[in-house]
Amino acid sequence: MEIAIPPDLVFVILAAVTLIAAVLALQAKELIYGAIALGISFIGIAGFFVFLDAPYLAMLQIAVYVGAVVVLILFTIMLVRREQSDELLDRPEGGQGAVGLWLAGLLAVAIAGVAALAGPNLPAAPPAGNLPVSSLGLVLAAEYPIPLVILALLISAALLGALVLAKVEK
Amino acid sequence: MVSLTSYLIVSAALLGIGIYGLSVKRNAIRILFAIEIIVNAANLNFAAFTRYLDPPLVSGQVIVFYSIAAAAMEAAVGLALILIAFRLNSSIDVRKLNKLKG
Amino acid sequence: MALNPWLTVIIWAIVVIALTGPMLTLPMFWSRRKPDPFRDMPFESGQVPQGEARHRLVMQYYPYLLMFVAFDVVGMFLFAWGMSFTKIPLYASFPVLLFLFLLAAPLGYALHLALRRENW
Amino acid sequence: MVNLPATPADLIPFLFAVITSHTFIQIILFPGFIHVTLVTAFLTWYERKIIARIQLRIGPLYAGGPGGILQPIADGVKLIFKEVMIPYKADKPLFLAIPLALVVMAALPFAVIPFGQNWVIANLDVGLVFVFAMISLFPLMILIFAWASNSKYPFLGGLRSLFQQVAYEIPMWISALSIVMLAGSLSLVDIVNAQARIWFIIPAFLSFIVFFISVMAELERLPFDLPTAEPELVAGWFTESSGAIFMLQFLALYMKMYLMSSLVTVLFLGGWWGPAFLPQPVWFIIKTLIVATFIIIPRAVFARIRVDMLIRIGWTRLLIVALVNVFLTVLLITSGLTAILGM
Repeated sequence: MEIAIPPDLVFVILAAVTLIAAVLALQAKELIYGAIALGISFIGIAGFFVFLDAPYLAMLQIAVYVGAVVVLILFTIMLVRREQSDELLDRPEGGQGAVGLWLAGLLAVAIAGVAALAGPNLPAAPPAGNLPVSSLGLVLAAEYPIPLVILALLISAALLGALVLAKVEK
Repeated sequence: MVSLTSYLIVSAALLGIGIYGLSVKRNAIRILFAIEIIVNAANLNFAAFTRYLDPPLVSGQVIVFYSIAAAAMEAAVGLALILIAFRLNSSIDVRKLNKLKG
Repeated sequence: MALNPWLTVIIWAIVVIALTGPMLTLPMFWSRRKPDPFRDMPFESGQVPQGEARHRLVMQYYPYLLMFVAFDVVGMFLFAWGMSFTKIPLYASFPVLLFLFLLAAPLGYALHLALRRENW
Repeated sequence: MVNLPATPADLIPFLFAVITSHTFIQIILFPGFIHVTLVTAFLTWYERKIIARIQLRIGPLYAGGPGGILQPIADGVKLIFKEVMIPYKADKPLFLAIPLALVVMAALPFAVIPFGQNWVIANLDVGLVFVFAMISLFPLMILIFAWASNSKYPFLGGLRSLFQQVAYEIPMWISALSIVMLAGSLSLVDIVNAQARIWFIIPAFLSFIVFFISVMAELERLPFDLPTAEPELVAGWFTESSGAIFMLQFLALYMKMYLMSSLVTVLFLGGWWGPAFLPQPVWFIIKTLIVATFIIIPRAVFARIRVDMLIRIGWTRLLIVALVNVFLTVLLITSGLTAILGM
């Protein structure tokens, strides 16, 4: 059975889900809903990774971001949450919202414009299947040993710091 | 096939959303959300460029790998900091965390 | 006949949602729904609930969550290395072993805290 | 290749071609939906029977068939017709959506579980990580559900469930790492194919033990069933669920049990391999049911342990053993013993 689903359609749906969820993450009244929307946005990005022939990255994205970081965020929200104060905290003061919107919109439009102008000169996609999953591990371990060790130091330092910060004081 | 430009536009839009959140929000957790969104926009760019080079280069995926790891640790430390700030100030409004101001 | 496996996964997800969704939505139509403050009360062994339900958080296990985030990342790195372990020369695996060795320090510290303090 | 129908007259041949296609049969019938729900329903009956036997009772008896085997269907029909109660001030959309999401999360990994050489819905090249990624979403869902029901028992149970699953996920991953190193692939089909000569339970026995204990804890089975401890927490995180919501959660939990049993079978017990007088999927399901039996039996035998002990065992004992096991596997492979064993 061969069903031709236009890749553009899937792409547009994915992009819409990702972007709307990202906006909701920042604008939802309840912080918990914001965190859930953030998780959905991360899953959308994972969908893009599948599209881009990087399934391992997609799984990493889901397991690390949605499975761990969003859980941590939700738990922290439940620790620091107070009824009704969240909404007041997030309302922009005065002209701040407009300025932020202008700044962000200008930046996004500028980058998107450059990308669109450069569009014809950008390379077209080579056929899929050139990036087998195992090559990722190969390159990771064989070609980038120093970043790996630096990353170990980074994780150690961050974990130690976070543990010391979160230590229950008596 | 979807062109590289569309990925770049999606990524630029995500970046814009993130910058908006960073510049407007006062709740520390929302600011963390905005940072994560920006990191994801960058990751998307790396993955897209990796895929569209001819022949494809795996190094871009490795960079995304490191970036995800670093962002996860950043979130862990950031949330621990927010927790401490809440315990000391009983608020996570970043504009009230100005005790060090001279 | 080979469909892209990811497309098959998506079809499978849609099938699951389409076939289990009715189990949740259909009972809404035929089940009797009469709002009653006593029946809708949260279950507390017959007592009237008091106070906020969402505030009893155990702070004491928070460090374990932080460790989880760190070791999630480490686990994914180890999988990427493990699937190509037999394909790369042995000396290329030494950085990964060093990586594990370096992570032993925060793990040891965390477990030291966990074992010494009775609270987490 | 099936052409989309152009005229109404083409519709019937088109539908026929779709229904008889291999992908459709796989998704709906055999490794797919009907098989998964049937075996899951069977598992609920099977568990009640086994526990009853151990405790010198009889168990389900009256619901038709031999030994009351239609009991799950009776339960399902009863639950569907019950009223769905939503507690006061609960978060309604989340309260209704999470049970469905739980079922989808439990069912999605079945797409990559190979029930036979050709009986797999989608042979992803990152299959194992896909399963783990989907399983890692469970604590999140349970936390959100516990928060949404706005009641104290579900919230406490949900938090316990979160910490327990978080504590045992990492040992589970790292013990599965040695299998990945031995097989040299993340695809579950490749992993089973690598066990044609010798099952991985022999070279990786230590990781089998760690993995099995972690699976017990992930499934919240008894010595580790703190999140649903009846004496203290009524029914844990699903105290407030009723009717169809409860049915979906129950379905998701037992589906997850079937999933984890089949994962143990794939990783350690040689998957579909067995003497040729039975077809491959039959061997697979027999092995899976044996694993499920060993997951069920402790419920009738052991007592529960304390929550801090539980979490501490996960992080101190199992994680250390799993990490040591990685080094042992490195030694095993580099010393050439695996070549002698014929792998």
